[in-house]
Parts: sequence; structure tokens; C-alpha cells
Amino acid sequence: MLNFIDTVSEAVAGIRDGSTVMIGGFGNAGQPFELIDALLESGATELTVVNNNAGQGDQGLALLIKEGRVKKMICSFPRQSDSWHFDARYKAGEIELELVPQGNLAERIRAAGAGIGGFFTPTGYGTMLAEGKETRIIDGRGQVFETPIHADVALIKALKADGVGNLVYRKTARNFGPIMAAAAKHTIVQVSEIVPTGALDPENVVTPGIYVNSIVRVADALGSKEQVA
Amino acid sequence: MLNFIDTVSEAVAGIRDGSTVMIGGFGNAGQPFELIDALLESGATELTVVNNNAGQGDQGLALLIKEGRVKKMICSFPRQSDSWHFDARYKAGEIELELVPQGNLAERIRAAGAGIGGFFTPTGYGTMLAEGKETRIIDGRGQVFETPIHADVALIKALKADGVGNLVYRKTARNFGPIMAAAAKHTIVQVSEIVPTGALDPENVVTPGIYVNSIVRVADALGSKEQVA
Amino acid sequence: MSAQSNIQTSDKPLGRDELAELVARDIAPGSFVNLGIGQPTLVSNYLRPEQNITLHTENGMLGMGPVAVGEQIDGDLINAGKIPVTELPGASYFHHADSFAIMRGGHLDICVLGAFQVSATGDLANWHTGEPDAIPAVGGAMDLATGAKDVFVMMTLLTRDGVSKLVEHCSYPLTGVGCVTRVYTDKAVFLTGPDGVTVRETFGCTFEELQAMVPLPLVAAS
Amino acid sequence: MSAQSNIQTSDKPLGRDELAELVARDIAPGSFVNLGIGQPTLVSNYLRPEQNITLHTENGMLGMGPVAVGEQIDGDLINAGKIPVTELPGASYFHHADSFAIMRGGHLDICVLGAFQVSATGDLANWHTGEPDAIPAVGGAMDLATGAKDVFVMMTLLTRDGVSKLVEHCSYPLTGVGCVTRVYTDKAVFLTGPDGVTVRETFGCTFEELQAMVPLPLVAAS
Repeated sequence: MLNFIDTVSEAVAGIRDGSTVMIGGFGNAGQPFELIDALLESGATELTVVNNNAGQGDQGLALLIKEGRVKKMICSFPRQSDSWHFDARYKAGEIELELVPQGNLAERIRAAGAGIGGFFTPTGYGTMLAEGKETRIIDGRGQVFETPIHADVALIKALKADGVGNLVYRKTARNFGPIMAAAAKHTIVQVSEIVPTGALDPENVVTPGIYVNSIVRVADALGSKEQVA
Repeated sequence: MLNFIDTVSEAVAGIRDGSTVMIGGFGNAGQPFELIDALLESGATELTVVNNNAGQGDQGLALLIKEGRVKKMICSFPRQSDSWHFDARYKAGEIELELVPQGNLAERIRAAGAGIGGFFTPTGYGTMLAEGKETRIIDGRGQVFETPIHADVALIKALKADGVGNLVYRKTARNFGPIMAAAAKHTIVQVSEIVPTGALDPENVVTPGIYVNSIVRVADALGSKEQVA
Repeated sequence: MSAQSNIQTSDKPLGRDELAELVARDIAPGSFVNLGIGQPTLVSNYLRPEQNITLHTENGMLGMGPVAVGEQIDGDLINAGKIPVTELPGASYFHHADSFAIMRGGHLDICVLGAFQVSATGDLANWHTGEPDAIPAVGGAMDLATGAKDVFVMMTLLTRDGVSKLVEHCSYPLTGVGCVTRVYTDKAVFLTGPDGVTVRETFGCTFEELQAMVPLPLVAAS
Repeated sequence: MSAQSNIQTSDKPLGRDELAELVARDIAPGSFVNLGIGQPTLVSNYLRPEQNITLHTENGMLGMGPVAVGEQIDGDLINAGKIPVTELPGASYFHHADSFAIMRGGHLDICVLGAFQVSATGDLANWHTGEPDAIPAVGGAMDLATGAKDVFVMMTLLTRDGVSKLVEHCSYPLTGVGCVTRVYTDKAVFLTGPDGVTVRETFGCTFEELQAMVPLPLVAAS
């Protein structure tokens, strides 16, 4: 069922300790800062977080990590010049890391949404990221067996939603949003704008409303064009 | 490399005997009739054809089958009230049939385009369509190993192309077009309209030009709204 | 066999339209539903706007509207049965892999399918008679059977020869294993599951009369 | 070792920009290309419009334009290095799985990557120093290395300590096996393959001087 929710706090209120939470965004683009802040406020802890990175600077996911709410990160690129909160927790042995090649991360998330039990991919074959994994040679290429990544909740950011939850995104802020929406049991979306049903061209809907559970409007979201420029 | 080609005959001229040819369309919607007619004219034979169906009535793929050009069909639903040409060839033992559940057909085509070596799916588990296939229990569900379907050529129909080969489709005529474009070595598209580069909103491109090799404009294509109404 | 509770809710067997109306009434508000080709398509005639049901068609659309008539007919807008249909506000189009990801990923609440046979444990046979000269055609049946959260079957309880289609084990080739959760027939509604078959209600027959028609032990709903 | 053909094409080693210009010139017209973070990004400065190259960025875009400046800067439009960029006519956006399908499905003609080491058979090490206290981060490197039709590496031939990064076997953790087809360095361009390493041209050194720096047998291009 789809719900339109007034505040980010209410939107994330149902997220329980120990949940697996997918968080959209690549760098700051598409990162749902306001939903993450609300999650921090909610006090939920022992979280497994799925995101491409492991937080940047002193905002969003980085704060969730700083405050010790993240038990485990599943990501492709935790190390950045400004990933100091992750770096500190990691070096102190206070956070678990599952490092996944970015394409495997995307494909594993997509597999969860699409009901695929697992797949073989050449990515990572012969590397330490394939250690302990099943491999086989297919059509002469070494391939690694990868499994879907499911989540309890996805927090994502889109540009617009209509009345049935159809979503469109903006430029490279689309990134993980559509596949995370499909992979999570409960998808919470912050949008800049809610438009009437019928206002989105059915040809241009990126995420159909079937993948969306909760929508909250955040008019002047951090990371949007106005904020950066 | 992308080429804009004047006639459907020239567009299909390179298709060799024995090729695997994906043909877009679900029923008549999205079926590139003019490209198929040109393929028939070209005389190419011993083809393996991938399509959801096995031709309807006395046009398109049905004629290709009638004329004995198709050695093997890979499809999900060959039997229809007007699939008489396939029916006759099949009952005479003159055409090979690989019957694939429609979702496996779509996912196997997608896998080819996405570089996936194979995947496990619950679809078909415990049925005769899984006989002889590898199976395993994943998360308590029986699953079947399915492999990608690659093709030498894809013949598809889209609504518009721009100057770099980006495509948009129309309603349910989209169906197999995007995944076949990605799965084939050489993708040939018939479009109703060619628009200047920049005329398609980058947010709304369905098939990026990287998947397209040859474009031919067919203004009043069979199966379009005007023809049917 | 078991309780004598009166679960007969109609003095006559249900016709196809009455059955479709019953199925429609049983679909929870806000559900995403796929209606199979044939008899299940009738269900769409009885969905009420206030139920807010979204119909999916596997050839690439959510928000499918009624069958198209006259000027509405558009060869590019068809359903899985290749019938011209219409588009409702809030519709969306997607390609075949994305469409089947919706089905296979467990996102549809309900699909309604016809059947040749359903077994006591919810096995479904609806795609192939198994006759050696039949041309097999499966379409999206296996994906729907395996992927939807609930699989409802609509069928007559008996064949023309009077043989029950609800069976201990399917003799026809299977579409899916243990996937059917409810069976709507002209004579009764059955709930199937790993623990056996419960009869929710009967039409034009008593539970005992129903039991006599079906070659497997039934339990009456309490 | 082998032939004495004069393959020295510059009397000095190439600077980073000269090397980027050379790589740019070697990219075939009409190619779809992904430029890795760091030194490879310089290549975009030397692509000429008439080459008609389409740049892919793995965070979800084809048709990426130059780095954004001033008013163009838009937090929603960044490249894989998280730098604001621009959009060219004919661009398209897609989600991460579709973006990596482009890479992994073999649709990119060329990717250009930096490297710690490249082996004689084209193994690539560019993501991890292997030091026990290093925080590992892989990003899209393995997908690019494994998926692109051609993988070009740009690097200095020697480490700061004067040790060749072109090696018999990589000592750093691998990114991909046998994936590199060309290595562009300040001192030479190498073509790698299952049959060994061919030197296409040298910069500021002779073939013999180059051979003395590299601990594996080289063949001069004829």
C-alpha cells in the first residue's frame, strides 16, 4: 500500500534495529539526506547499510556511521578523501565491511528485485573479492557466482512522484534509486515535488508505483541544484 | 558504428544464412514487419529466430516460417489461433522448437546484453521445461539454471530515433525491443521518425544509441495505429 | 469429512460472471493484480473503482484499463491476450525484462489463472495437455504461477466428463509447484496449502455433496 | 632482444598531457569510451569533435560533456569521480544496473584506467595496495577491466623508486585477469596479449634502454 507521509520522521518511524537498509545515491547525487537524518534521529541501530559509498564529510550516511548506528556496510567504494567517519570506525574494528565491485553491487540489488536466485559474472574472477565464492568457466571465461542483496527498507530520493507513486529522477541522481526501490520490502522515497496522477507521461515513468510504499515531500532537499550552485 | 540506411533491403543485406536473429514484438505490437519482409526477400535461410511467438496470420514472421527460412524457433508461445504456418511446419517435423517460459526468455535475453553468464530462477522448477537443466535449492526454493540467449542480429521497431541512435518506443510496442537491442551483435531498427540529436529528452531515452547499429525510417509501418484503427 | 458447519452460500452453482464477481470482491483494496487470459479476464468487469486495483499486463504495462472499443483501438496498446486495451491515469510502460521482474520478483499481490488441474498441495497444471501431438505454448504462465504472492485459480470444478480438476496429484504437466493458494470454481471456493484443502464455501451443493465429487480429503472452513 | 627497428618516436619521455593526447588520438572514431578516475580523465581534453567519441560514466550516463564550471555546476550531474560535469546533445541517463550492463555486457569499445601494475599477460592491478591497514575500495574498476572490449592503461612506467610497474606477475591484488590490451606510459606504449608484450614505440629511450628497465622479455613492433 502506498502512503503519502507529512514528515521524514514519520516516514522512517517503522525502521527497526538490525534492519538492512538500502540508501540511494552515488556520492551526494541522489542521496536522501533528509531521510537519513530522520533515521539518525529515530535512534535505529545495528543497521546493515547498502550504499555505493560509506559516507562523505559530516552529513548523511557519514553521520549515521559516526554515531555508531551501522553494524555493517555493503558498498563498493568506502575510501574517499572525506570518508573520515567510516575510516575511523573501520580502523577501530567497529564496523564490518562487505566490499563488492560496483557492477556486482548493482546487479545483486537488481537480482533481488527481479526474483533471481543468483548469477554468474566475469567481474571479480581471479581476484581476492572472489575468494571463497563458487566459480565456473562459462563460454571460456572464468565467472563468479553472486547472490541477490535483499533489504528490509530502501531510502531513496526522486524528483517527482505522482498520486500512484510513479517516480521520475533527475540526471545522474537516478543511480541506485530504481533498483533499490525494487529490492526492498518497504521503499521510502523523498521527492521534490508531488504531481497529480496523470501528470507523468506513462512512457517516461522510471520507477512504477508498485515499488513504492511511502512518499514524503522535501521541497528544498540538500544536494539539489540550488544548494550546490 | 551507427548507420542511417535508406531502405529496409539494404538494412538487412548483411544477415547471413544460419544466423540467430532476434525479432522484436509481442503479437503484432512492435513487430518490425517491413524488416522481416526484407529479410524474407533477402533469401537468408537456416535462421534461428528468437521472438515471443511463432508468427501470426500471413504476414511477418509467419511468412518467414512458411517459406522454410527458419530452422529453429526460440519462443514462449508458438500456438495461436492463427499460427497455421508454424503449426504446419512443426507437425511436419520441419522446424525445431525451444519453448521457454516468457519471463525466462526475457531474462535470458537481458542476461546476454548485460554480460551475465547464467542465472537461477524459480520459474519452471519442477516442470518439464526444467528437465535436463541444473537445479538447486536457494533460500528454500527450487531454482533452475538458465543461460543467456545471444544473437547475431536483432530486428526491432521503435517510434523515434535521434541522430546518435537513441530510441523511444510507443506503449506496449516497447516489449522486447530494448533487451534485444542489447543482446545482439548488430541491431537494426525501423522507426517511424528520425528526429535531430537533442530532440529527445535524455531522461526519457529508453534504448541508448550504444545498442543501435542501423536505423531505417519506415513512415507508415504495418501494425501502427493508423493501420489498425 | 469434518465439521458440519453450513458453508453453502448459494443454492445454485455459480456462473462464470458470478464467479468473476466473487473473485473481484475478494481482492484487497490497493492490490496489484495480473489477470490471466480467458476466464480470469472477466474479473476486470467487476472491480470497483474504490478498490483502487492496478492491473498489470506482462507485455509491459501497469495501469491497464478496459478493453478498447472503436476509436480507442490502437495496435500498439494490447494486453497479454493480444486484445486492444486502454490506459488509465497513472499507467506506466516498461520493457519485457522489467515487466517480468515485477512478476518474478514477487511484487504482484495476486494473479488469477485458469487451470486444467490443481493438486491438493497447490500444484498447478494449466499450460499443456501433455498430448503427444499438441503444440506446447507456455507464455507467462510459469512466471505468474511462481512469482505472484497469491495465485488464484478460476475453473469449473469438473471436466465435461464429470471428473474433478481438483486432484491429489496432477496428471497434466505442471506449471508450478505448490503455488496455488485459492481455487474458485462453480461449486466451491477452496483454500490450498501445504496442510491440505479447506473449503471456504459451496455453491449449489452441501459440503458432503462436494466431498463426494472430489477425490481427496476436504476440510470445511469453521 | 629482437629486431633493431627504430621505434623511438620522441626524444624525451612524454608528460601526462602528451600521453593523454596520444591516447586520445588512438581512439577510433565513433567509439564509446569510459575514462577512469585520475590520469585517464585527461584524455577527454584531447578528444576532437570530429572523432565523435561518446563518453560513458558508470554512475548512469552516456554523452557526458566537459567538467562543469560556474553556473553549469549541478549536484545531480556528476561523473564517477563525483566531479560536476555537463551533458552533451544526444545524452541519456539510466540507473546503475543498466549502466553497468553497458560495461559488463561488452558494449564499451575502450576503457582507460590507471594502474599499480600490469603483467606480461595483461593482468591488471589497480585497486588495492594490499597493505594490511589499507581500506579497500574497488568501485567500478573490476567491471571496467572485465567488460570493455579494449582496456588501455595509463601510468608511469616506473615507481618513484625506479621499479617497473610492467611486471612478469603482479604482486598487488588483481583487478582483472588478462584484460589489458595496451599500456601507455611516459617511456613507451606496450601492447599486451597472451603471446607476450610488444613495444609499439618508445619515448626518450631506445628499445634496448627500455628493455633494461623492464623485467620481462619485450618484442619491438616491426
